Amino acid sequence: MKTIGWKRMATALVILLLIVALAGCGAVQSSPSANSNQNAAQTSQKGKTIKVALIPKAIGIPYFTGAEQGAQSVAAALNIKLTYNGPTTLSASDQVSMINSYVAEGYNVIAVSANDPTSLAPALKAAMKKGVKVITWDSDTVPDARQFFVNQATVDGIGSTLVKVVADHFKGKQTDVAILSSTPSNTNQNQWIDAMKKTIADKYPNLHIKTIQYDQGQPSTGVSATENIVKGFPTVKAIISPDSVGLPAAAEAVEKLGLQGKIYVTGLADPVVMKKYVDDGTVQKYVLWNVLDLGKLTMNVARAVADGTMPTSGTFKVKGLGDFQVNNGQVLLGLPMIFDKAATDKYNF
Amino acid sequence: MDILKMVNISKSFNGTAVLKDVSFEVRAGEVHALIGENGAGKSTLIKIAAGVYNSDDGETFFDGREVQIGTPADAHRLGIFTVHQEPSVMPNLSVAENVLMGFHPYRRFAFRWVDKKAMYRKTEEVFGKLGLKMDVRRNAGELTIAQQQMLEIAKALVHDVRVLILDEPTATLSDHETGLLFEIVRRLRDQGTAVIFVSHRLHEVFSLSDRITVMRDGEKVATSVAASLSEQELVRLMVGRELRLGSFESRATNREKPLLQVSGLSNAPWFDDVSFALYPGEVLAMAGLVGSGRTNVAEAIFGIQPARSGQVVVNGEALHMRSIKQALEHGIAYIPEDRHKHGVALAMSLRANVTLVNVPARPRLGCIDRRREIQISAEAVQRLNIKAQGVEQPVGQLSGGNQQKVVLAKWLAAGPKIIILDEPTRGVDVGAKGEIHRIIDGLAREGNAVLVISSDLPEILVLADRTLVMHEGRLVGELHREDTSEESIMALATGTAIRTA
Amino acid sequence: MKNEPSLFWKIMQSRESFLLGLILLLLLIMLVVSPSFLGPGNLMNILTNCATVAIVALGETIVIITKGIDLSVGATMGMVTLFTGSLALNGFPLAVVILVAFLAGIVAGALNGVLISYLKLPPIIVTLGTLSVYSGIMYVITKGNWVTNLPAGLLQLGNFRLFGFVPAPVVVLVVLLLVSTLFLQFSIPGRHIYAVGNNEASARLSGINIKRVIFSAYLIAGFFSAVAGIFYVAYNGFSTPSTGGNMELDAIAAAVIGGTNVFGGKGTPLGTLLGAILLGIVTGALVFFHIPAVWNLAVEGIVILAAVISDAALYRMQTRRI
Amino acid sequence: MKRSKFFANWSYGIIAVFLLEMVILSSVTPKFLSNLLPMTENFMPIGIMALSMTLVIIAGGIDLSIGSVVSFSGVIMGLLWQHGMNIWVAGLLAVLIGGLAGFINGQIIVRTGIQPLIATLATQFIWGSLAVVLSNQGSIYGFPGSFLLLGTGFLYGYLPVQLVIFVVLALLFAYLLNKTVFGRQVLFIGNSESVSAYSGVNVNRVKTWTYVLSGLTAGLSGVIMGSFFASVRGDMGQGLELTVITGCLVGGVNVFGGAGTIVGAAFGVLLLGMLSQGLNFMNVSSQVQAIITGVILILAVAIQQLGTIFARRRKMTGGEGAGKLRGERRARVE
Repeated sequence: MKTIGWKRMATALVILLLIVALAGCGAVQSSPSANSNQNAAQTSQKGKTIKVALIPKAIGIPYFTGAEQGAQSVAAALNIKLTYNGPTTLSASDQVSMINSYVAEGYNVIAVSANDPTSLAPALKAAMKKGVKVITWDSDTVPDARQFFVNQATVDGIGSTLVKVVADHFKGKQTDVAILSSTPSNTNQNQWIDAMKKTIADKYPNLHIKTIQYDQGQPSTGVSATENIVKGFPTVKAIISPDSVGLPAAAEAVEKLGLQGKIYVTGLADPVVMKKYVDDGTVQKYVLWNVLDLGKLTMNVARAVADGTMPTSGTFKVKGLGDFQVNNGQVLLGLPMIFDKAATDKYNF
Repeated sequence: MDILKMVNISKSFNGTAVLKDVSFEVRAGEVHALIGENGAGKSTLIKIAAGVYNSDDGETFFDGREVQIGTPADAHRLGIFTVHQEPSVMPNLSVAENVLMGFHPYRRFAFRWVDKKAMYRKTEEVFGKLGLKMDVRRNAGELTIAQQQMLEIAKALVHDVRVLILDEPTATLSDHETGLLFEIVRRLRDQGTAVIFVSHRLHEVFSLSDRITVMRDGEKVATSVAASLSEQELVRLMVGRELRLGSFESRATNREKPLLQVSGLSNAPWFDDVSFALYPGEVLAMAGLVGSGRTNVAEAIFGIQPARSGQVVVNGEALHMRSIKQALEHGIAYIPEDRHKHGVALAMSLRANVTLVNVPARPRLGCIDRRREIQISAEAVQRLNIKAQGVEQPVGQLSGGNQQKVVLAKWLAAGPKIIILDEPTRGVDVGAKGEIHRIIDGLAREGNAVLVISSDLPEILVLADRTLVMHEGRLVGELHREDTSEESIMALATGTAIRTA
Repeated sequence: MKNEPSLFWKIMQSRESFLLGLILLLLLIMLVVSPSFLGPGNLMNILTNCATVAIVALGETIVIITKGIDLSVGATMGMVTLFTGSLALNGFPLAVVILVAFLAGIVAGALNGVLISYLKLPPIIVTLGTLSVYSGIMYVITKGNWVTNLPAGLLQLGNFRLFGFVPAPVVVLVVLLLVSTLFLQFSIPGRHIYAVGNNEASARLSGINIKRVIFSAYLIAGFFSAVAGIFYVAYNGFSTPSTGGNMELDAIAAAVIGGTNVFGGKGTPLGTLLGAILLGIVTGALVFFHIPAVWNLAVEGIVILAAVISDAALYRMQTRRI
Repeated sequence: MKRSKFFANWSYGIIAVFLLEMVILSSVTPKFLSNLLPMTENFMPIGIMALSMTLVIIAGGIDLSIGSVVSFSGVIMGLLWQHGMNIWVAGLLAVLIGGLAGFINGQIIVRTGIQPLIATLATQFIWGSLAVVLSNQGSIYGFPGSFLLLGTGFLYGYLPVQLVIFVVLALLFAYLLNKTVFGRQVLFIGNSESVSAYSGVNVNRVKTWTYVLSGLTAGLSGVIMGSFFASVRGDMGQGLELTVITGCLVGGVNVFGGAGTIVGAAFGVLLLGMLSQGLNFMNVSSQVQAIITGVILILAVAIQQLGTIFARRRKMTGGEGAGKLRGERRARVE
């Protein structure tokens, strides 16, 4: 073994890379020059059929399926050709890949519920540069990466409502609370948890968050995590799960342990999933908003943006849906609703 | 009377005829040897008998009735069993389970349940029949090669074995173990079993068999009673010409300064306090039973399996014996015993194999110099007379002897001064064997130091200037050329010499 | 040259007793630190929580013993949960639901088996492919919806308690453990599975139908996944199209910790169960020690490494002794 | 066995299939062709990692930890930058951290002798967990604009920088595998580790290097993805390893080691990546895409398997050696 070629190879590899990097620097631009503005930017699409891509955080979640139903129900009337598709896992990079495809394919409007506020920004900005209208719904990106955000409820609103449900139940008593989130890296969950912490610090010093556990998006993991919470933190009297897998799983576990009424369970989830637990009294109140309306509103905003008639501030009137406040690019659906048994029976998403 | 009779068997693989109209039969109570060079077709013939291959043409009769042996299971049903050259055990299963796999004794309780007690009892009985003591509950992976070989025979004995096929069973065995095996085979023969014995070792063939069938190039050359043949005749029949292991003229060895000096090398329990010197221009043989520690000593010198104490000095410089690389840098080459496991990568080309140890590379960027590579391998093909279609042919397509030459070529390409060969001609046919012996002789004459580890006593007698004998991990004797004989080596190797001394 | 191994070595050699010792040690530590951990209900909980993974892992173990690997077990289980749930929701009688669910698992396993044994494709590739296919089918079955608000019959199946305190998944787990142990240790086809994993060539020469053995191993894995799936949805009360994601990794981890050798031929159902329990206890213990749950996966990784490295080290020490 | 030859053929086959795919997709969706180059940006990190994964698999290993290493090194880069380090220096350090993670994988595997599948599964959990913890469960963003060009920039206005990096690395890796001593040793180790060891090849070192390269490319991918997404997250690489491995296998890399080409792996990734983009164009939903990917993987390997069998039938000559080898192949295949 006289020659140890690969040692040099490694060096050569690094050097070559550097050369390429340096040589490239001067000539690099931020967008391809060949095919920009292919969608004839700035022209109004008024009266024409527009293609809208409605991208959820992930497919296979009733919440988003509900929004899709809402969107589908108004698409035809708005002269919208609607495509609903998203990644199978909560992946920002898969969303970027889809956004790029849809932009290239010539969609007029991209409406996305972002898995991450920043990761999608470059792709969305590039889309806007090409004249594609970008709106976010359900979950926002950084403001400069989209034109409008259809906001079903603010982060603070959700956080404070969730805490309020618990605080109202315990009425000032010292209470230990546990949180069951989806995954440690889920941005929305973490934002809501932060908002909850803030609300507790500001208004409800009697509540104490003892632990945060994760269901990893799996019902069984949610059930066992709840059981572990109950055993490992015997003082915990309330579980908040701002996750639509976590809440039914927590309810299921509490039911199994026979602790209905002893441990208060609430969180964010869809009525259709919660029906059973509300019916048998394990869960009394939980938080959500009208997801169908969210889908409908998003479609209306998409149409208005494409037509160039969307006000950045003021009131956005939608026939049959109502008037919505628009504030600096944020279209507010309304406040989060607290669902009880009656409301649960009323909705089907 | 003939138990198994195969008539006009033909077989070809992808258009190449491997067997042409071969007829062969074996009687109850006889050992029928089947010999021939590699490629003569004997393996194919016994595999057809064992149901591994199916013949293209020809009939097979068993007990006078025509039979179809389509699968190994068919063969087993008839009582035809094969003991292979390399025992192939299931290492994590008990000896008993290995022996009875496929034929578990069972009790019916809704389903068939393995009857472990019966399984152990039955296996113990079988080993009893063989006259062997064996813990049948032990995992087969813990057995020595020889014990595993016995296990293979036991597998056959569980059944009513009518025809026992031994496919080079002694290749991995020491002479002592071989003796034990032959005793068992003779006992079986006396009980009426028909034995087909395939071997390269002619003296074994003569000592064991009643009749001999010689094959060459896919055809049967002759069948005759063993006693009526001489060894020379047999070799002539096999290769189609007169050929014998020629001896070599004595070599001029420079005994002033050893090239390799081994002192006090120990690695219990494999070997202990091994010391010897190896001089330029000599062939030193190392004899001993399998498991006596010869290979371990070689691997220690080469840095594969470091010794715990002792010293290896090459040309006055001590090795730390921890890396193959250092051994290489000191000009040591080791041609290992197991060709397929350690010698050649079968799917790779002859060229890549030959240049593996010392890939010719351009100094810049470590780029392989392909032209040099082709040149080196082409030279090796010529020098060692390797029969191949070209240097790009995958080594797996070559015959065993030629594969062994590729291993040699690989090491010679590195330009070693000290060459250690471990069983260099195992599983190699007679013709190639002679060639390899000439190569070894040539290496020594060029002034290299050669150490040959061999269980093949005639080979040692032909090659060695001196012979070291190991017994149970210790060096028990050194024989000079004039004192070397099969008897003197065996006396030392089996320990009888020590006891009498 | 061989001495009889001492009792210590014998115990260490047996993976099961080694793991059992480790588990007892962990429990002892827990007892000292936090006595409430050892309440009878809690131990049963731990067992219940790892039951699904353990059932899937039992099937995986059988596949690994044949020197294969099945990456699709999690997806198969998830698929079955959705089949079961959808059928039950559509009002089919429980018997039909269960039958179809079994069938779904068996068909999934059989497809793996056919591709691997009869078409001779590498197991890791085939099951990586079917992992994609089966999880894609999951979305197709329900069009993205969850199965929830299940009929009482199915829920009762998942929530009955034997003698009033042994939950259904544990009962099923114990039954399957016994069945698979009996099958692997004492039935003839079971021994053939070990034979194939140990030495395929030798097994063939013993007259064993290799293809059939390998095929049946994947079939069994599919069946076990189906059982796990039925009880998963019946016990947890709902399921989503991503149920079972990454469960194959946990199943492989449990099997490997339990001493199943990925080179084939070695492993027992009991070892696998103990491996799953060890993982379950460690996860539970993290909560008790109030360690943030973000570390869960890291600890699981460390347990896997510790288990396989200790196994390798023990093996080396043992062989050095001889 | 002409296995190596055949797999070389497979890499031509995969190029043909790739071109066919291009033709079909561009005829079905007219806008596909005009967006060809920019679209590659969506999966170039996968391609980059497939290059080194090819070496790992050829040497008989597998690396399941790369997805987590992507996240881990990306997060490290983000943290270093947040603490005031120049982003390029931070990126370079992140790549090296990736290499270190690979080195640890390699050392665990060669020193303990445990299966790569298991070892890297465990480190996948560990690195992934650490990445999430370090990122403080959120994303790190706000990188300078010049850095973002690495992932989103275009050379001369039409060549994506990512694609350029990939092509340069692909050429380097092809050179590494085919023309250098290291590459030769990787191939030999995959064919027979013991033969290589007995021939003086430092098997442990070569194997470790394959994992180091794997870690380095994963680190680089983390940096590029950080630039492409203008942010880094603790879960940004999650699940990438399976896509990378799928690309390699579709590209004809033998999962048992010993055979495979860089060209094949590169086009395997391109094939799958472009397919996914094209299916997005055609409004095919993600679940159907998953099914299609799975079927393609199995088909690709099945076709190779059939090809090897035919090749063997054609090429096999007689002789004892050949017969013996055939027996062995049978033993393994059946």
